Amino acid sequence: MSAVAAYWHRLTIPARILLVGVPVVLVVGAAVTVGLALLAEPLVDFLGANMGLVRFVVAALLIIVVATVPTAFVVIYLELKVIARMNLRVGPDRVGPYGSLMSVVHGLKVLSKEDFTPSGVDVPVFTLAPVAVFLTTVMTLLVVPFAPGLYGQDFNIGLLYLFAVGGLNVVGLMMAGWASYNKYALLGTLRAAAQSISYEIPLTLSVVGVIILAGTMSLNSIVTQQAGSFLDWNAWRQPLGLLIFFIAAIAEANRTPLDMTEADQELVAGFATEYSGMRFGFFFFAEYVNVFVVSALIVVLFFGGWNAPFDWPWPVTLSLDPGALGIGLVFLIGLAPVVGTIVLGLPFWLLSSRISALQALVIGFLLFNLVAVAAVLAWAFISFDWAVGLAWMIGKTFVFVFVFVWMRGTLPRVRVDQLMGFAWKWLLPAALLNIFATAAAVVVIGK
Amino acid sequence: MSRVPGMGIARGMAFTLRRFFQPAETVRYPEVTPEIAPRFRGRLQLLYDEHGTLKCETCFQCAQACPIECIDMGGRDTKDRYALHWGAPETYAERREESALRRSGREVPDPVYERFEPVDVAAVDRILEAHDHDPRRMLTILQEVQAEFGRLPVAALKRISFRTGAWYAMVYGTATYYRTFRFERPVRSVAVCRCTDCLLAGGGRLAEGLAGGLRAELGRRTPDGRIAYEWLPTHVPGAAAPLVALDGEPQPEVTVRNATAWAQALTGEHPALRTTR
Amino acid sequence: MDRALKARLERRFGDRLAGPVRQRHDETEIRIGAGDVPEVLRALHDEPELGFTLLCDLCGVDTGTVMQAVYHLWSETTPDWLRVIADGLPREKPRVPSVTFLWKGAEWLEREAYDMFGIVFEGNRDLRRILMPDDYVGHPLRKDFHLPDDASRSPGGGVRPMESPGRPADAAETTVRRRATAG
Amino acid sequence: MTTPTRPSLDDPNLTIPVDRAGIFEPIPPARTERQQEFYALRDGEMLLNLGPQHPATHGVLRIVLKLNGEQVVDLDPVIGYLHRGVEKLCENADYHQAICYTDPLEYIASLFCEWSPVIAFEKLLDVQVPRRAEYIRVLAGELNRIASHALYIGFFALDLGGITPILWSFLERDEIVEMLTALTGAQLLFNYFRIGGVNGDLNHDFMSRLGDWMSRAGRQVEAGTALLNENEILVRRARGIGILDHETAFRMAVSGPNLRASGVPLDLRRAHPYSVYPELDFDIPTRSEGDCLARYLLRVDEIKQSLRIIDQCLHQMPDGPVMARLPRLVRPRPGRAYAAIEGPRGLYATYAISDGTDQPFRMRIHDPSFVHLQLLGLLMPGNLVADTMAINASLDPVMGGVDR
Repeated sequence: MSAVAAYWHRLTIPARILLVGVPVVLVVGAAVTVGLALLAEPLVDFLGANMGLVRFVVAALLIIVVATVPTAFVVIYLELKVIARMNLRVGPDRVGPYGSLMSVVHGLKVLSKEDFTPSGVDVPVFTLAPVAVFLTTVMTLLVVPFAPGLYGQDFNIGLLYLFAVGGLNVVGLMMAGWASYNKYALLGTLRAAAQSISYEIPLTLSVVGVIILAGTMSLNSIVTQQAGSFLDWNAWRQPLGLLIFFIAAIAEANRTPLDMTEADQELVAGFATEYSGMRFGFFFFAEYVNVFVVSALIVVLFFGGWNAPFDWPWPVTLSLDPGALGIGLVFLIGLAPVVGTIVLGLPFWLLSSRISALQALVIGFLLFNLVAVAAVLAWAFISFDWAVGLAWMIGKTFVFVFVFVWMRGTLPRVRVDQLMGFAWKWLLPAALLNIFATAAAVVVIGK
Repeated sequence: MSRVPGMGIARGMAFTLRRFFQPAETVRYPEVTPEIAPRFRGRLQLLYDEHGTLKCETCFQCAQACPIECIDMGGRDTKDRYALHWGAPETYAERREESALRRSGREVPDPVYERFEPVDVAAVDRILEAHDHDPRRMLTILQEVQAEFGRLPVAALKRISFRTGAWYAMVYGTATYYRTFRFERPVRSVAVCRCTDCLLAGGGRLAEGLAGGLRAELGRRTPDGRIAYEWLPTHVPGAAAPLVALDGEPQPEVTVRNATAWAQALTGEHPALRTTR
Repeated sequence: MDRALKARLERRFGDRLAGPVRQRHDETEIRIGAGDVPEVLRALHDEPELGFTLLCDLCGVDTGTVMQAVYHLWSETTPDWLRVIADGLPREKPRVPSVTFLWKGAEWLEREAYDMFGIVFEGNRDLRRILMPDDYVGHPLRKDFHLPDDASRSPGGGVRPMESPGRPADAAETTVRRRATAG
Repeated sequence: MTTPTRPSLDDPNLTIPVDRAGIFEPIPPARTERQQEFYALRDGEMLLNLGPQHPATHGVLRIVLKLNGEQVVDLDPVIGYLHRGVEKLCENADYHQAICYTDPLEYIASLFCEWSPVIAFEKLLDVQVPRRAEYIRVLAGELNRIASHALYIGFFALDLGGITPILWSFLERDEIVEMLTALTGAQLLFNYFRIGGVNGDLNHDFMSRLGDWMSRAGRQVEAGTALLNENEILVRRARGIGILDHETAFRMAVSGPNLRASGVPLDLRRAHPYSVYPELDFDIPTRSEGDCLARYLLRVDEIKQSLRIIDQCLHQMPDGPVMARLPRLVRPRPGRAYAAIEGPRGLYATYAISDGTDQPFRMRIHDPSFVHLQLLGLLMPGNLVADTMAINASLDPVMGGVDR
């Protein structure tokens, strides 16, 4: 025994890990394989039985991995660049073309920074707070329909779910502010709580008009009801609702001029004062993803979601059935690259004496790839409505993201009491007025 | 504020949007260097003369004139005898731990008397007392110190600057400015004549005696390097043979017999210069 | 130089003045005892023919022999600056009444004078250090304050008399003697 | 008077209570009654350390706020973090070097920090400054005033949350600083005013830059004000906040724009003319409200007046020498001199005592920011934390000048 202990102590840490880990992995792997082999059939049946759950989980994973981080990167870069241009600065222009990789580098920096935990904080809460904030923000993305058939889940209470999860956001903020044992954080948290409570109400009420018109809370069907030209959008039927929703959305996303929670001139960084490293990065990401979500919501509710602003001639019935080609398909797939390469490369070889045949072929091959990709994309764009929808949706959303950044670049910050007063004295009555007006109109005019 | 609520905000937004499309005023520094006014005083530079040697002779006059003591220099002194420093102690490795000691409040061994060849500062203090530690009488103080030691030991200069409160650069600048001050010990020359009649008169044995007394070969220096033992180029006209010259002065009293004793007496001169450890 | 102001001051404060009213360039200077500060300054501030409403500066001075509290006043009745010197405060335990009852803004200026010279302004309800840290020992601007200084202690830089470290025996005396002529 | 002793962290007697560790340093033992009443917390009140490292305190200012919720009950500014003992240093430098020491006192308007000591030394020496030098001083000084006010406007907006105007005002300031570099030879601490004149005459480089700038002077600042003055958010935040009436202003020994914003047309350039200002024609803008907005708008008006003064200087600039004849080492007769000038922040004053040596025996430097910072304790209580920023920014303190 002592010999074993002595041997164990002579091992390096990696060696110990391997020594223990490899057998464990083998055993567990074997067990899993056997288990799957035994349970395969019922498992498949179960998954097949409730596809919605599968779709939900997959969509969640996809959104977290694929959607949020790149989106946040793009929004951050947009903010850096746009505000810089409004300040007559250049903004980031060193990393990548036009500094487009700046936010990526920011992310790396944040990752590589020390994850510091100050003395006196409530460690578990302090650690969980960024996760809570980030997750609640990401969860809101699940029900946002980006294109026909391209959404995480289509609840029939989608809007309700949105506001519920979005409201959970403030819980994370409160955890952060309370746990970090710092007065700035505390003040920022209390502001955040008060603000989100005050602005949830006009936010929700301003949408009631839309719900009345649509007769449903499912975002998907709200969008589909706005199909047609841009005259069919809710923005025309609900201008007041749009205004209220926009203002309340600014407050919900904690953006200037209503960013009370981290008013960096007053409370140093608000609830995030004590955070550093990737924990701060989570707050950062959450904020910008939030901006994206809110803009997407504005688009979905008032600007027709993925619908094109004018009657787009689609779906084009492009009767292109690969199966019809039969054996020709094989030839096509087999010969197209060769022929395309030669055909596209030939002119270079003929026109320039300095280009050898090999170089010409390489150029031709590259060009062919470009052409092929372009062709496939065009085909998809014309024949798959989701591609068009996605393009329109993203485009509209980023218009509103730009508006948010634009406001941040322009406006000073309002004071807390003014903020509250505005919410309760102006937005709330206006929202109620909007509801009554809409209801009356529906009753009088009818659908 | 305009009457329409939100009008100012809208106007401001329009304004920033216009700015958004204006060209940026940024100067991309490494690629584009802004032209700096010819009057700009900001650049510190060391000038080289036409032979490519540094013009700065480390006299510290600039450093002491700098009101905010931002000039911070170190180097060899003009005759390349020892290293000089001007500036914050932290700048120089050999003084870092010293200032660290001082900041920690402990007793600091003052390096002034250790780095250079030590002399007995009592003599310096006596002179300073006589002059009331007045830096404005620096010239006379230095003259008296030189009269005392036959030269200006660096340790003495440090002591003077430490006691009078004059910057070391002032003291050192004054000392290097006047030709009468010297930092080395005076090298005295003991010369024997090698002309025929001196040799006939026993110059050879005289030379050996001197060599024994000075503990130096002919043409070499004494071990402490203060006396050069050489031969006269020409016989001093009218001097008796064999001829020994001290600093070119014929020494008729030196004979073959007392040569060694005289040389030994010569080597032991200037008691003040004897190092006191 | 405003002769009329001189006449006015002499007529008004003839008995209180410790020394003649001096005038040079655009400055008029009167010296009073520390005890007279409240009355004189109140009169200067309140009486319409004087009307020195603006306190331009308040500072302490250490002449090497005595301490002074110096007030500079501005009035629209005269083109001159008025300098009121509360003279002859003892170097140890200098005390002078505060003028915060006239100019509340003098509070910090008095705090600074206390911080730098140790002049105690009676009646200033917040008299503590302002520029120096709370636990600091000594009053830096006094003439007998010696500042330990690394650079000056180092072999490269000499030691100026005002800043002798463990102080050579004669530095302070020579300093004060050489400068005691002023003030 | 011995060497100072500071407590060191490895001192066993130095203990920081655990319950306060990480929030704020232990409450100091009360030395005065004022401190006692300040640090006695009623329930519902808490102390908040604003600074020394805080984005919105200009420089290293620490304000201990006593808050009730978000409302400021009382506050205790703690200054001295930037204290360099300039007065002591000046006593150990000769007269020319003393000017360099006063230079970095206020790094935003350095020329005004040089101006008052220079005038004081000239009084001590009975030097007559050439008129051309005086005009050049006024010209450079007004340029520097514009630069300072431009920065003020930007920072005022910044502390209220608007992040754009500050960069525009920096554009304006940058051009002026480039000009002054061409004239004085330094970017920030122009050590330009000398006893008996100025260091160097106007040169072509400066004049060309100035002429180029005068054509579009104040463009960026006007842009910023166009963005701000009409903005409801800013106006609502600044109007009626931190009101200072003129009796209180006099009692607080306030001077400069903060005084004029309270309706007192007191400008030393008129009230106590010191240079060639009597020969120049300009107005003294005043505002009656005395709140943050008034203080902000007053600066905007002063920029216009400064432009007028610059224009007149360029037209009336006489020819002649720019330095009086003086020995290298000046030894004024024993005496006292006081000189005060009107700077962008108020009254900069120097009280110099000469003892006949080549070093000033005592050199007192009065900086307006130091006096104005007291107003915080007067104006802030009752306002919200957000307003502390507005008030602090509108008073425009420069900590370099406050701490000296």
